[in-house]
Amino acid sequence: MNFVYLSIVVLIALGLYAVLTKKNLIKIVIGISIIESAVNLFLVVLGYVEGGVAPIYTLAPSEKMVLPTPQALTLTSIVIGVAVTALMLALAVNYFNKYGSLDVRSRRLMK
Amino acid sequence: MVFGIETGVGTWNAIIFAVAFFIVSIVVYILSRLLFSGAHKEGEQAKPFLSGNEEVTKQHVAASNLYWGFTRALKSYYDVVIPAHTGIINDYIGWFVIVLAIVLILVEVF
Amino acid sequence: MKSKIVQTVANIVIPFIVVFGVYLVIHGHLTPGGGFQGGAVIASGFALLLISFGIPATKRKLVETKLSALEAFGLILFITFAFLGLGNSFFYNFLANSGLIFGDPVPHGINLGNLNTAGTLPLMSIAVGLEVLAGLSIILLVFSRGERE
Amino acid sequence: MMFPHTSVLIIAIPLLTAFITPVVGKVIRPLRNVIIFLSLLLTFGLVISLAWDVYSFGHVVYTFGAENPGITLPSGYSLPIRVIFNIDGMSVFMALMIAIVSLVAFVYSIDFLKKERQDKMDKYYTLLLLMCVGMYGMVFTGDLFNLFVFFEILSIASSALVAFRTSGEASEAGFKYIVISSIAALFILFAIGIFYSQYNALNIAAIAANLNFGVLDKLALSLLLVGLAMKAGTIPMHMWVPDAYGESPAPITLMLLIATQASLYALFRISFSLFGLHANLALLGWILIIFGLLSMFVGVTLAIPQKDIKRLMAYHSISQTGYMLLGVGVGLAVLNDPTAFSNYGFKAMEGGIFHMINYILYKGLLFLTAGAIFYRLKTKNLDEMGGLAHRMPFTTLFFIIGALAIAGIPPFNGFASKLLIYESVYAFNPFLSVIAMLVSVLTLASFVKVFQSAFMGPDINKSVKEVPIWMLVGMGILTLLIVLFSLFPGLVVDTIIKPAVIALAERQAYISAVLGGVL
Repeated sequence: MNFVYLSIVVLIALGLYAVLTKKNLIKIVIGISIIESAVNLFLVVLGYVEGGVAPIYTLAPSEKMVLPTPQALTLTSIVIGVAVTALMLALAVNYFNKYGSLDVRSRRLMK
Repeated sequence: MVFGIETGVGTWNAIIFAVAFFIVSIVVYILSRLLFSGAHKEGEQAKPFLSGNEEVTKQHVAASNLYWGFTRALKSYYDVVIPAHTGIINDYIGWFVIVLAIVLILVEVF
Repeated sequence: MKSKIVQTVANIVIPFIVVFGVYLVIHGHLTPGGGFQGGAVIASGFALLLISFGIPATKRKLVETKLSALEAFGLILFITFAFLGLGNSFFYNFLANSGLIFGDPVPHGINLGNLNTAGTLPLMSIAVGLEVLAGLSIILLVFSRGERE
Repeated sequence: MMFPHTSVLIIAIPLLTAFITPVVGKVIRPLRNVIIFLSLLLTFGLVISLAWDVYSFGHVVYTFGAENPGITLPSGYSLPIRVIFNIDGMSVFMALMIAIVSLVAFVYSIDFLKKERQDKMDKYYTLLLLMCVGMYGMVFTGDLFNLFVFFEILSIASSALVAFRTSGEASEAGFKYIVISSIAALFILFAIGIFYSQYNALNIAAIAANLNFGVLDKLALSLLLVGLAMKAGTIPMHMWVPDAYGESPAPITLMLLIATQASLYALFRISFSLFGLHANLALLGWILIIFGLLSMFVGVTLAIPQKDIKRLMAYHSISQTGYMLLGVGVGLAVLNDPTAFSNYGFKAMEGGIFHMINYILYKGLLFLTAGAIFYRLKTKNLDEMGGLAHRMPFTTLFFIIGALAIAGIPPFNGFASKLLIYESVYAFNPFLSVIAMLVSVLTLASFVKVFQSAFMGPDINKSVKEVPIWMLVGMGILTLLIVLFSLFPGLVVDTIIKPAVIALAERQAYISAVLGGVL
């Protein structure tokens, strides 16, 4: 189990590294997606029961089910993530069309 | 209390303020009429004295020309703060991470 | 990009993708899946269409205005079911165990699963499925504008 | 017997209208504005009725999907499992602000964006209504995960609207805004996961009742605190504010103001209702005070050299947010000390929360006047303006009232709330009060600059006319409210501010509204 939490921390660090240092808008979006995956992984792991089955009535042979709530949370978070990523990419496309570059340093605000 | 609020030390009442303001304005107006009735209305003496420069009336003072003295006086402060506003998104998140680290240490220690 | 092999394979695979997506949507209350997942699977079928047949051919089949009408319809359907529960509370499952459509009581123990259960949940996941498939297809079409032919 | 579904209809009606809008826009275009206006008006009425319920009966709870909205705990459970709205005085205070602002923003948009393509406007109104939904949800919800969901709805809708003008600068501002929002939201979600792992609950009241405030809870506290502070635009995480406020259309800037207030509300909710019973409140209060001090001072000093009118005002909104953090922070710092709290802490919180609604009114008015100038001159550069008082008399009047109110000149409402903050903060720590007054002076100075360079001077922009009627109506509503709030500050404080402060300070009541008397 600890291995999973370690990988969550590593993934968040990787994502933050991308957001903090990469100058390409698409790479920043990728960094955010990595953080999001890490957080989703964290939520799913919370509900994990060793040897448990999917929390569905028809398939339940025993009392051992994984918790359904974290899965619902993760699903919601994934749906929101799709919308956010799509919006970020759309804005990046527009940025590229108007500025001719995907580099964050070609900004025109706050100079 | 409909009009006023208690501030803990005193009270604030906008209506009383407005009435007092009105009365004081009338007094000042009457005094000015009495005191300045002998002042010159036209001629050289009525004009403002602009350090001996020609009086300019048709010129607009634009925004950039205002408060240069203030920004000059605080130059060492502005030289630090304004370059910190890079406009690069990485730096925005960088500040978030820095503040998060500081607050985390504060909260965990105390 | 327009290779014959890809087009032939796409022709065979796309119906299966769409059917699988529909299955995910309407079995959302019995098996893993549901509105979002099924809608996303169907939209991925449309993405395959976009890649294999090119943008102009796809745009003749998938019209953006119709898709956005479908999206609005799905959303309105979803919120209507939520409103219909207002007799008790918002989102109240008024169809469950009522004997009407999707109104059978849920059988206990291990069983094959009865599709006709769970009340408003399957209806809502159908609404969500419509919305997601339309929304994601619109996103795909919008992003394909940047593609050079 | 009150109507039980008021609170949920406040969310549901704008949501339904948001989805209907594109359909109506395609079929019967003239009807679209009427429908949106009616739904916003209806929502406004519902908010007032909900406020009435809360002020007469106390907490209002609403359980989604339950047989009866009042059943928060299903029989046999000790923790709530459904999504619950937990509405108290602070929530309805925020909801009242949202209702006023969304109406004004809509009325102003009718003329302000008349020349845009109409199918684009359909989407604009959909997103505007979704912003309302997100904000109402954020202030009503009693569930942490639901808070995250509404937070994200708000972020997505507002960043799409920031980029509404589709220029390169607008896309850049929108991109920065969505990156900031999603990073903040992901860390908030991480904190929510930490709570769920320990207490198996997502309800704020249930978590607050069982909180043990260990190392993990402290981590969650700092994640929530900093994430929400970034979304509220406090220094040094404020840099998205001038970008987003500067590039968005004026009505959207107005909505963004209230969006940052919603984040501030969540910040207060977390510090009072969630951690208020266990955390080291002096430290928490001082963190808010430091955020507030930095925001006040750095915000106003950065505003002075600005040349772009909307960026200048954006820096001022950062600085005004500092006042609220200062007032509420002082209240939080002395919350566990009954004598100090009753001597000055309560008044400080009253001042901070009264400042929130004053700020929305006058800052919104100022941004709308900046939008009016942009509408006629097509520029935001102060150097290119001048002599507008000759051509736009009403806008000038509105600007003067807004500028006097923000600078805290008596007898306007800004003075009333600032006076409350000055006097109570002086009793806490005189140094803080002095800084607050200095910032007020600098605020006046920079608005004198704007007034001088935009409205005074010779009549150099001869082709400019006064703005169309609906824009004047929008600004007029806010001006009227400012005048009313200036004349009757006592009435406002007694009816809506006091219940909000009491709702934050009485932390046990928030918990027992959901969990009943037992703990």
